[in-house]
Amino acid sequence: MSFEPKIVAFFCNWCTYTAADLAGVSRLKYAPNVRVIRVMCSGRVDPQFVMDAFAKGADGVLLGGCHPGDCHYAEGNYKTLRRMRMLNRMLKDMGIEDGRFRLEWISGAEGEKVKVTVNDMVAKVRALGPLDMPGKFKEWDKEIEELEAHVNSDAPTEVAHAR
Amino acid sequence: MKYLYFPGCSLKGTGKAYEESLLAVFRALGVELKEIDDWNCCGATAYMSVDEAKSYALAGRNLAIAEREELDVIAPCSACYLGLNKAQKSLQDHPEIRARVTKALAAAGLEYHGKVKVRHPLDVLINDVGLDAIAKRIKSPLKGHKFAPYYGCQIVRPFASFDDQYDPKTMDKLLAAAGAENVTFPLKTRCCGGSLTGTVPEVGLRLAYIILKEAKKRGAEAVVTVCPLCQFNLDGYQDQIARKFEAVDMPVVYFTQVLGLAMGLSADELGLKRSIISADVVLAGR
Amino acid sequence: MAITQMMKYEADRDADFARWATSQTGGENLRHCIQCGVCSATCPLSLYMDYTPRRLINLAREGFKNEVLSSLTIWLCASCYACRVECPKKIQVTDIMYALKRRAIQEGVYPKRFPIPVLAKEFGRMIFMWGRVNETLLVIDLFLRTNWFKFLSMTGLGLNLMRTGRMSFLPDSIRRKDELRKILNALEADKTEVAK
Amino acid sequence: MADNNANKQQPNGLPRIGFYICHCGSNIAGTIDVADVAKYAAGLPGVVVSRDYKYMCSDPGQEMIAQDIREHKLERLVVAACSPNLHEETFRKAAAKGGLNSFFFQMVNIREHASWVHEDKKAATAKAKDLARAAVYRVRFHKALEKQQVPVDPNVLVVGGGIAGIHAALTLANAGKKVTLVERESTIGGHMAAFDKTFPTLDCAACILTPKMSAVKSHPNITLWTYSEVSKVEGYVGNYKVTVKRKPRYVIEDLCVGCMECIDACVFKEPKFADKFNQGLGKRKPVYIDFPQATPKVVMIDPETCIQFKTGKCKKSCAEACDRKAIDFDQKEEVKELQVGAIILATGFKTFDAKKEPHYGYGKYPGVFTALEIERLVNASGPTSGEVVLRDGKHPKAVGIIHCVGSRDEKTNKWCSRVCCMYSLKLAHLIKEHSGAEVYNFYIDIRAAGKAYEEFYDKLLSEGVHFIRGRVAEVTDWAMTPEEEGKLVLRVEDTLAGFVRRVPVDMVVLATGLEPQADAQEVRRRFNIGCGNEGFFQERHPKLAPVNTFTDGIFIAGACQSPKDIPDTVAQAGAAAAEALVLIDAGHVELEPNTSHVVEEECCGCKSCVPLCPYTAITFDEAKKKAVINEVICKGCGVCAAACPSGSIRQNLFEDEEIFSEIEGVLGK
Repeated sequence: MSFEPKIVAFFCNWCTYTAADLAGVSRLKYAPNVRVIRVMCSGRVDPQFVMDAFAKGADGVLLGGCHPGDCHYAEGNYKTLRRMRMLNRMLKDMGIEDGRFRLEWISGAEGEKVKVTVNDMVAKVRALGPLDMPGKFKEWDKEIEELEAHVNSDAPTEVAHAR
Repeated sequence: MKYLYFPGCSLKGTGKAYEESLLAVFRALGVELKEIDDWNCCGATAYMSVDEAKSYALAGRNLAIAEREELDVIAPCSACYLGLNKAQKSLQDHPEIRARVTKALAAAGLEYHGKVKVRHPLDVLINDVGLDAIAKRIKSPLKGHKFAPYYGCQIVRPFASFDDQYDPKTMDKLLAAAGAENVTFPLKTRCCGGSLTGTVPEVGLRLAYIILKEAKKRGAEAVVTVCPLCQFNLDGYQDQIARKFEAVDMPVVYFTQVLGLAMGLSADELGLKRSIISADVVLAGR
Repeated sequence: MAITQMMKYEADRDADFARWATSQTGGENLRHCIQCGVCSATCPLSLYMDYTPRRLINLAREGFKNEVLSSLTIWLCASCYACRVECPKKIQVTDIMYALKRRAIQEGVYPKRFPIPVLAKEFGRMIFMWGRVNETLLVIDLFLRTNWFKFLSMTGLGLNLMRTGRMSFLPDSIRRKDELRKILNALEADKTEVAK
Repeated sequence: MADNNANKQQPNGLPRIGFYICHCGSNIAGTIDVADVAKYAAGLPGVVVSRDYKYMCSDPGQEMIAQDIREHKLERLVVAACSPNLHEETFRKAAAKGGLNSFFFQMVNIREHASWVHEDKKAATAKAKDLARAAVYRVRFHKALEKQQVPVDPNVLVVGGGIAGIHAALTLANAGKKVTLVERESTIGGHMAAFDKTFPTLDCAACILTPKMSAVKSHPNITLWTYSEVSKVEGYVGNYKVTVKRKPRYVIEDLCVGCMECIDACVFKEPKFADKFNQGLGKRKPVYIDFPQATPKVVMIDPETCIQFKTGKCKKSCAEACDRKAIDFDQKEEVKELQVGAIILATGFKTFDAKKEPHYGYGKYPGVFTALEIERLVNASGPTSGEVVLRDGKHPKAVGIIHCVGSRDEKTNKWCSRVCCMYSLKLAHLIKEHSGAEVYNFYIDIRAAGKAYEEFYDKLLSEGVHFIRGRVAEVTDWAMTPEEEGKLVLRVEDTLAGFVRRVPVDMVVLATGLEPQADAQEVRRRFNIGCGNEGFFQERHPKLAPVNTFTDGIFIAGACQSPKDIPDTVAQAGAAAAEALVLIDAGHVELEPNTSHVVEEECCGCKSCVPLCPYTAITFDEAKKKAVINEVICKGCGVCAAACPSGSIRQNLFEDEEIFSEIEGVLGK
């Protein structure tokens, strides 16, 4: 079976979540890989949520908010933008590829854009393959354990000090 | 200023006067035109009816050769202008066409990356050379001459990139700069009949007749065109039009010929003797 | 006056043809046509057509293949693109006409007395041979193959062209003919591959 | 209904959760295996009841939930059904009915977000399970909350004085509410005031509109501010603070009685300037009144054309002529503030600019008119006193009306403007009646869906008006035949006949479509509402909440929401007024308790949250060195909660552990 990516989405209540509702009402069809978590404003999305989603096994994270200038809460989405730019840099440093995290402005009228965005993102993440952070964590843990065991057997006192 | 020049088959045949006048005018303006090395037929309209991909590939070979020079291409023939631009757009918009054409070009060791800009001489004259620079070169303005500016179809449709699709004005501006008067001509962009004038004359002739008749009615002494096929249809078939409808006796010249005259170039240099319906009226006063 | 039956049965429709038409480049919007007729109204040649472009679009999307492919309409299109820029549904009518011409040539159902398909074919042959088109030779060739009688009516034009030095009987050829043929042959091979 | 409800014991003190999944007929069950999801949910930690049911939102569905809460001592509730935007409130009430705090509930959207958008049944079912699991994980952390009640200011603001705004204002005023009606132009009446007759009854627009206009002016409950614009809106449902700019008209409204002596006295002896109300077909002086029934009946001075404003050297004969001294050349813009509980936007439409279809020759051939121009031409009080004449004064013998100009066209506006067919029929009738000309309608489809509309079409057919089905390609002046000489020729395919026709006429009428106002985007931002892709204001629900917006307390009516005719506009204005009354008469609103608060002992006093709040709800207590959130001002976006480095800010309903558990849930096994 081909790889089906798991994508966690955070949609703001007023624009993108409504747009996803509209996509539903309009019976637009899109890939079933996205799981939407509703927040009132994209500005509520703490970068930790994104990191946590990756850490718990998401292959991609999509964040949807109102268009700049259209935020229901005046300017929450500008704050989102600022934060997510920073987050992008961190993700890159962690070796999480471009395209796994995506920020999109989708207004309440843009059901079609939900469809296009989701389909496009699923296709791109599918091409990137599984991220599997939980698996990587396990590997790293194992490596560290091994290292620890190795170090402990070699020079226990010194390393204990270093730690 | 330097451009690549894609003459196309017509400018080497029935449209010789267009090539002669175009080269003369550009030379006089100090703009260098370099003919694309070993260019082939653009693919044009007729070939599209035979094979879509081949038509694009023909254009593709020309574009690939042109791309090496990193210069904009000037295509004076409307069919070539559209053919090359359409290929450009299709290669850009349709990945499957691009894939097929790329593969075919590769078979001949060619490659194309989509970087060439194909432009019409009107576009270059107005937007690159500029009306001011042209006005400075006008030595003997065509005072008192009245023309019907006729653009035909394929330079404004379907891609109206440098002029208005319904009411193009670039040639009007050039003719005005040359000192001539433009008549209001509502048939500016109507089809001349294209290849139908030759293949189904009973149909094509009427289209040419309508354009000539209206130009006459509006008081034009000549129709000024930008396309070798338009010129051929409107100029070459007037005896048959006379037999089928009525004699119109309307000279049909290229805008480059008119511009050249105003710039002081000779009628011979500009190929004005090549008109079937004598264009002597345009020469009056010089 | 011959009496013909005008009614059509559902069996007269060719659903595959309709699907083919809507899958052609430019035909994507065919199904959106609202039959406003602006294509026909703006067309400088619709006055001679047996089916106006609007009717042809409807016939094509409904799958009336015979009517479409045997119509004069597709051969009377001069590719002036007026319909395409006017269409309120952005249907690329001109490109659909091209696709229909190709299909008609392929299926050999075009009107034989009509020289346009012959012109198109000759055009293709000439390009394969020389890489460029010599209009004089093309026209002579055309009339000899279709209606050499009509050729006589054109002699006046021919003489005029000769007089003004606009006629040439020598084919103009490109230098690297093999390069061009490789391209065209590659596409030919590609096509057979696709067909397989 | 599967039985997944063996009496289960609750391990390790998890709250007892009830899970319900709705079939929604076949809307959900057609794609998602609901029984399978219910069975799956039954095995999730904490779930003691799991059921699927045909229609959860029905009375028996809700009753079942309430009963289960009591019987199974449920402490949390999860319902997987449609969008929370539709039925969250329904199930919150069901929870309350069973004796559970409403906010111990979480809704799962498996219709709009799953069954309607996916075709693969297996994948859709898997998705439903993931979402269900996330809700079950999340709901454990929910807290008991109470909705906050705030009083509603009983006053209403109506923006736009066309027929929609007039009707809404009068309805509210008649119900005893104080209304302020703000209109941008110098008079109310809007487009309708410019119309001659109205379809399909052909009753005169002025006769039915002007009584309503004067009723607005004289109503004790209505404050009318014309030549004014709303510049700022602050606050929230029930408590809006609105700033209105009153532009100077250089005439003191309270003093002017509309005698128009000043107009007679103006140094311009003849009217010289294009008269906007008459679509430029008539002329006016620099001091003018739009039309005799303008409301308020107060003159205006146009500083662009008035000599006093341009040179400062006029003898000011207008001011001299006014014995009430109403003319004030030094009048300045005034800024007013209002407190209102609800706002109705009735800002109307604009017509398509016919110059954007250059092939129809508007602005090029003098014989081409827009429909609005013809409305003025056929109007007895218009510039020609109702005579249908061309710009050169000649009478047209043949008139062509082109439908769908700027409608049903991907190049301009995609939508059908809904009114053009009918107003074209009306104009065809009036032109024929006033001039006896041959009238041709060029249409794509005749849309006569309305009470007595088809009958009106039938009447026109019987009057001998020509109907040619086809979109006109071009209006041109090149002639092919002698009878076309000197005429405007329309090229069109008569699609019913199947051939192209050329129809020569003297006058062309362009039935221009309806568009959003040019500043619709600015206005909607000012009022914090949305616009659809076309640019019309977005209603909360296309069917069930057509006059509500996504911002509570702000309603929309008339053509600002989408093109509509007068009957529909008036109906919608009435509906908007009723919605506003519902809000006001309740006396208070309940606000979602999703506000944020600071857990004082965890706050480190870094102040990073303070500047983030767009509503300045966060202040800093310098004595305690802690941030404080005013929950009355807080609107619940959660921006501060996301930014707080110590995690001391919590947003109700969206607390960190709620979201983290939801993430774990959607990704868990």
